[in-house]
Amino acid sequence: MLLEIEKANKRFGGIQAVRDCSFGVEKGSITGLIGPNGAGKTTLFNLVTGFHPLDSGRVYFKGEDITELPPNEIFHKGLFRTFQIVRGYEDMTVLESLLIMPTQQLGENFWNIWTKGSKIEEQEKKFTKKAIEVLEFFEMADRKEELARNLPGGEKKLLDLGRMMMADPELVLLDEPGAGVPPSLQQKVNNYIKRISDDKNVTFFVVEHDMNVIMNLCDPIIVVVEGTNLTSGSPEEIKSNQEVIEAYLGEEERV
Amino acid sequence: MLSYIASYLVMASIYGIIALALNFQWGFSGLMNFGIGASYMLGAYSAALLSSAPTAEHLGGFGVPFPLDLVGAAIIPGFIAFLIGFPALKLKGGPFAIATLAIHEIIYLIVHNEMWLTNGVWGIRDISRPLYSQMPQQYDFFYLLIAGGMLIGFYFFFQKAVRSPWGRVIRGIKVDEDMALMSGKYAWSYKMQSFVLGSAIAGIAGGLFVHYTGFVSPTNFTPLMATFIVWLMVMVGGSGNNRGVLVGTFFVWGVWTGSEFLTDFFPGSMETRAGFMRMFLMGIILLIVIITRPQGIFGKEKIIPKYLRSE
Amino acid sequence: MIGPLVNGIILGSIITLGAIGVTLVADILNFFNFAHGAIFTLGAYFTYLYLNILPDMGSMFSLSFGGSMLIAIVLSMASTSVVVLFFDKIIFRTLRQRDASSLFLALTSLGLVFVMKATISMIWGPQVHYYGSIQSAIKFPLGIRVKPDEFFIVAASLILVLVTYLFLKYTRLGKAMRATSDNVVLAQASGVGTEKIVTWTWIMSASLAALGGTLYGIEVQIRPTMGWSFLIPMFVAVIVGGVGSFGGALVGGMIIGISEELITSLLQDMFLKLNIRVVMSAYKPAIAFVLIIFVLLVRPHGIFGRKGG
Amino acid sequence: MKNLKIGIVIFVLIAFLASFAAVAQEKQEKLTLGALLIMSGPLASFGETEYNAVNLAKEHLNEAGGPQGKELVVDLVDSTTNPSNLRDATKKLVNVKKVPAIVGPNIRSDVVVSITAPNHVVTISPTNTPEWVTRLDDDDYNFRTTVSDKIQGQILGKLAWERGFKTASSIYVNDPYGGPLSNIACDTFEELGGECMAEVAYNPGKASYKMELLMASRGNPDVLIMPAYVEDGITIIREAIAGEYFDQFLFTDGMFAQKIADETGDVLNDMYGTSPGTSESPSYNLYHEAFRGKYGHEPKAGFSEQAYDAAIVIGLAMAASDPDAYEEDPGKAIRDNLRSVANPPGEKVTAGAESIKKALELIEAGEDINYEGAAGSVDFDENGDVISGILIWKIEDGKIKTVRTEIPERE
Repeated sequence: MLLEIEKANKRFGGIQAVRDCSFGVEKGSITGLIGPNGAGKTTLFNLVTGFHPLDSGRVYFKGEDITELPPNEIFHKGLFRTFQIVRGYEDMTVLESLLIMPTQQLGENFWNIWTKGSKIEEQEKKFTKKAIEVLEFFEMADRKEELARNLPGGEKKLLDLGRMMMADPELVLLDEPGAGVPPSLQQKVNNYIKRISDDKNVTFFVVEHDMNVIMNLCDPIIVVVEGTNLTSGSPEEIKSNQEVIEAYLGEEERV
Repeated sequence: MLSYIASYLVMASIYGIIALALNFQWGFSGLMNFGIGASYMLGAYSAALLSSAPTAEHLGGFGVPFPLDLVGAAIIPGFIAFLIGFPALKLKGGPFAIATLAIHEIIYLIVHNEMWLTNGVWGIRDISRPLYSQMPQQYDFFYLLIAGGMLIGFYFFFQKAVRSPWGRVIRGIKVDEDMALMSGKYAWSYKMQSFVLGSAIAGIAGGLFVHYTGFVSPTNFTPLMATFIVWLMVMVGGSGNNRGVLVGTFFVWGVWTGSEFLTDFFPGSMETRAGFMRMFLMGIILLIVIITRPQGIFGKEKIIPKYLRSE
Repeated sequence: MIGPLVNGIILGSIITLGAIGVTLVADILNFFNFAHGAIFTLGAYFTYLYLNILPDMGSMFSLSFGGSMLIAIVLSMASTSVVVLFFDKIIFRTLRQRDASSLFLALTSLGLVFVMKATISMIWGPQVHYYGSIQSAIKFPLGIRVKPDEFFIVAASLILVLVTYLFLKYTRLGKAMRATSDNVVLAQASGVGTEKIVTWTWIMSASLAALGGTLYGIEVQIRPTMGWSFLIPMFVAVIVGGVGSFGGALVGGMIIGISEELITSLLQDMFLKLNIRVVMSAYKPAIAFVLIIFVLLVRPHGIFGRKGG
Repeated sequence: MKNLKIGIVIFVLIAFLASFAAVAQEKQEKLTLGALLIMSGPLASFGETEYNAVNLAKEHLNEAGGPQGKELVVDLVDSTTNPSNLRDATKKLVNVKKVPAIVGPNIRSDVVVSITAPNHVVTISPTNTPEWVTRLDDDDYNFRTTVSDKIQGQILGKLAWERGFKTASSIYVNDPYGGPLSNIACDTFEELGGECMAEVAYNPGKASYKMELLMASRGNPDVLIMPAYVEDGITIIREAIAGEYFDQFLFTDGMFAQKIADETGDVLNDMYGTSPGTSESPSYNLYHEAFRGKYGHEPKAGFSEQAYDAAIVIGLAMAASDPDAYEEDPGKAIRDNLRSVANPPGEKVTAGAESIKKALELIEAGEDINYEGAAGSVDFDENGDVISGILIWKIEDGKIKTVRTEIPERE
């Protein structure tokens, strides 16, 4: 198991958002996480990545306890996440929002700017080259000077993936890669995810509301309902699972 | 008249340095610092106390010579900003602004009341003015070289800083702090660095101010004169654009200085209220800019990474 | 110690009136309104204006004013609301349509402060004004001195706070306003238009501020800078109580009012005993700030803050 | 595109500044006198009255034909109580309006002198009473027509004792004026046998002064001594009466304004105060007569006599200057002639239109004159200070009245 969640609990005010939730993500897989609205999917992501503290329970990454770590340190362990609404540094150019990603940049220290100019320059050239390669991989090289906010929805998602590639993580948490992407482009995004998973041996953990997207992309799939995991299995198993169907139907009745 | 214009330019340069510092904090780092004037005040008093001759009236008498005491004028406000940062940076947006405004008020109160420290409302007189005795008549022109030079220096300093990888992280945090965290950047540390750096540089502007006027008192640093007008300069020029901020500074300070002459157009009975006319004018300029050009005269600058251009 | 406590309650009830307005705007319109202090001042000056126009109706009970004051207060609340709605129409609505950030809105309101303050100073002059003559205090046991006017101040604040509370809790409009702050979708479902909610938010916020300003004018005096000095206590009350919480504004306002008076006088006593020359009253505004740090370290979202994370 | 924008902004700016400057420089054939007075803030009522007095002096000088036969005009700038505004205002008078002499400033001569003295501009403050003004490094360009606080403080302490008070407290404005005055008054009071129970500083512009009153009233002193300014002083008095902290007050020159009686009802009847000035000289009477004649009422605040004297001696010094010397360096010419018109020896002249006319005629004839002002004899010593009397005033039937003058002995 690359990522393991053990009996996670989280309360917001009077609402038990996550209840005794336990599951794991296998190395090299593209694991999906589905559930009806308000089932606590995004909350689980926030708990894993350190944005919210857990009330009780543990989170292990590569066997290491990361429960108490802040997001930036979790990132350095090799775990990357995207956000539901693409928020990718909107006021920065595409290229800059990629350049920000690499770790151990000399120039990120204030004093080094003034003392280690030439070394920083070297690094910058290296990272710029890498960023261009990433953009070429996504066929977006002509967008490099565009402001991120001006990109169409699908390309924003690709930029997110691009940022991930700059960081070379081991595990990527994708929060709704389908949101805001026109259906025609969705397959393209999915293909990129699969290609990255295969080529670079990156593990993906995907939260998605849209059943079609997830059935296409993920195996296995974990189902969460009302803050606790209901079941897990291959897409076929999930499709035919009576409990899952009820949970989704129940939701529709409520709305 | 010429020396009047020179003195206008000197003050505009000093304000320009504060505006650059604030633009760094707000325009690039997203810190809504309503206490920038407090750093300016602390810098002014640090320089005054460090350089003044020994006196029984207040602390001071360290006799630090001119360029060196500016270092003190940077370190002291910077260090105080560092201490304030611990509680204040827990807050974001509006509450952060309110907290910094409250700190501004408190520092003002201390400077205003603690005679032993700052000589209170009396202010500090006879602060050394470098080379003043050599050219009392041309002093404005001479000081313009110092203040203007510093302004240009800080302009390039900030231009380089925001374009560096360090500045990139700072700008990234402004756009999206969660995202920056999830990119492995320790956002708090960068915000603190920005807060301290901006405050220290506003402090240097304070030091330049006291050596120009030779005199300092708490009333130089009311919220209007020390904070609001700087915000106006940044907003008019375009936050997040150093060149725009410089133009904004010279424009706003020009209107402020020029509107002093408005009194000439008022009948005698209304002259006394002309002062409020200027305050009104400042507010109106801000509102007009916000409604017609929310991004300021220049708007935000699009920063293209340096090494892309050379290719 | 009881003297400062009484002063604190009076001050606290005035801060509360302002704080409710700040919290409503912060919650529903989603920004911290720095112009609230100027609105507070404007209300006090409108009352002053109407008081001079209206015929003197003598004084009621043992108060220093009479029926004309009550009419003036109502007129002042209405006029202040009209002015504020005017600013909303020409400024804030444009920004709302543009989807401006809340920091941008806050900054705009700061610009408005200077326009309003300057206008008030130009019309009424920078000097201090009074509504009426000096009123002597009634002496109670334990050395408490209370002016009859001060009973009126506390009573009027409490009544208006209660009315506002009932309005928000039981009327359709009030419920819609509370819903807006929680969830825009829910608010639209309630069938009350957003612009109507915005309008009423401003009206309530401005009216309470105008009353607060007037009560403060009765207690002390009116001057163009009065609102600015109240701004930080009002904001701190909101943050301490929890943004968007009605009860929080009430409790926060009282806490600020009472602690400012009590703590300053306690510390002053202490310094006198230790023979240290410090004019504590000069540091009164600092109390509010120390309080805000303390509360935020213990409860980051205020005493009644709702947001969990 | 960007350069165009910069160009437009700079152009607008220069046009803006230039148009104002053009307006400011048109007065050529006239002699100008600057007035740097507080026209807004807690001391505005003083500035207004002093401006009236300066205008009266201008009228008297012009009716007599004007200094050097030219018309005298007054350029008023609001100095406000804020030192940074004061600096700007001074710069405007010195560098743009190029006045050779200024009546003012009201406070903070130190700020002004650092600009005026190097530019050879004479300043005569009608009000700035602190002792340190004497010691300013001013190249002899700074004068004042009011006496130092030291003397007023002593008279104030003496007055408290004479009025029969045994214990006193003071609430003073926390600035270069209030503190020393309170200290000296308390010292004198204690030397005479009284007890000063507390001296409490207050900061101007606050809404309430209950805390200060609470501290000052500990031990129930007989009287509250108030070296304060009008606006805040009224607040303090109202709160003192309402809370029954005090019912007896003693005031200083900062409170010497009709407004304090108008805003507090009749509770202040029979309260006393001090202020630099004299009330018993013929010059004083002539001045007040002229003031009433022009404005229809008595001066509404103190120090108008000093302002009148300052404007008159500047005008006389202009008249006494050698035209060539004046052409070359008007400020220096005025400075060099001030003592010759204000100090003995010479024929004594007083305030009032006729007397000023006579004075100009005497100067024309090459005679030496000695101006005896409305506020005192206006004899400048080597520091530019004068020694004159301290006025005792009281409130009677809601009106401020002068009682008598204490003339201090020369030290």
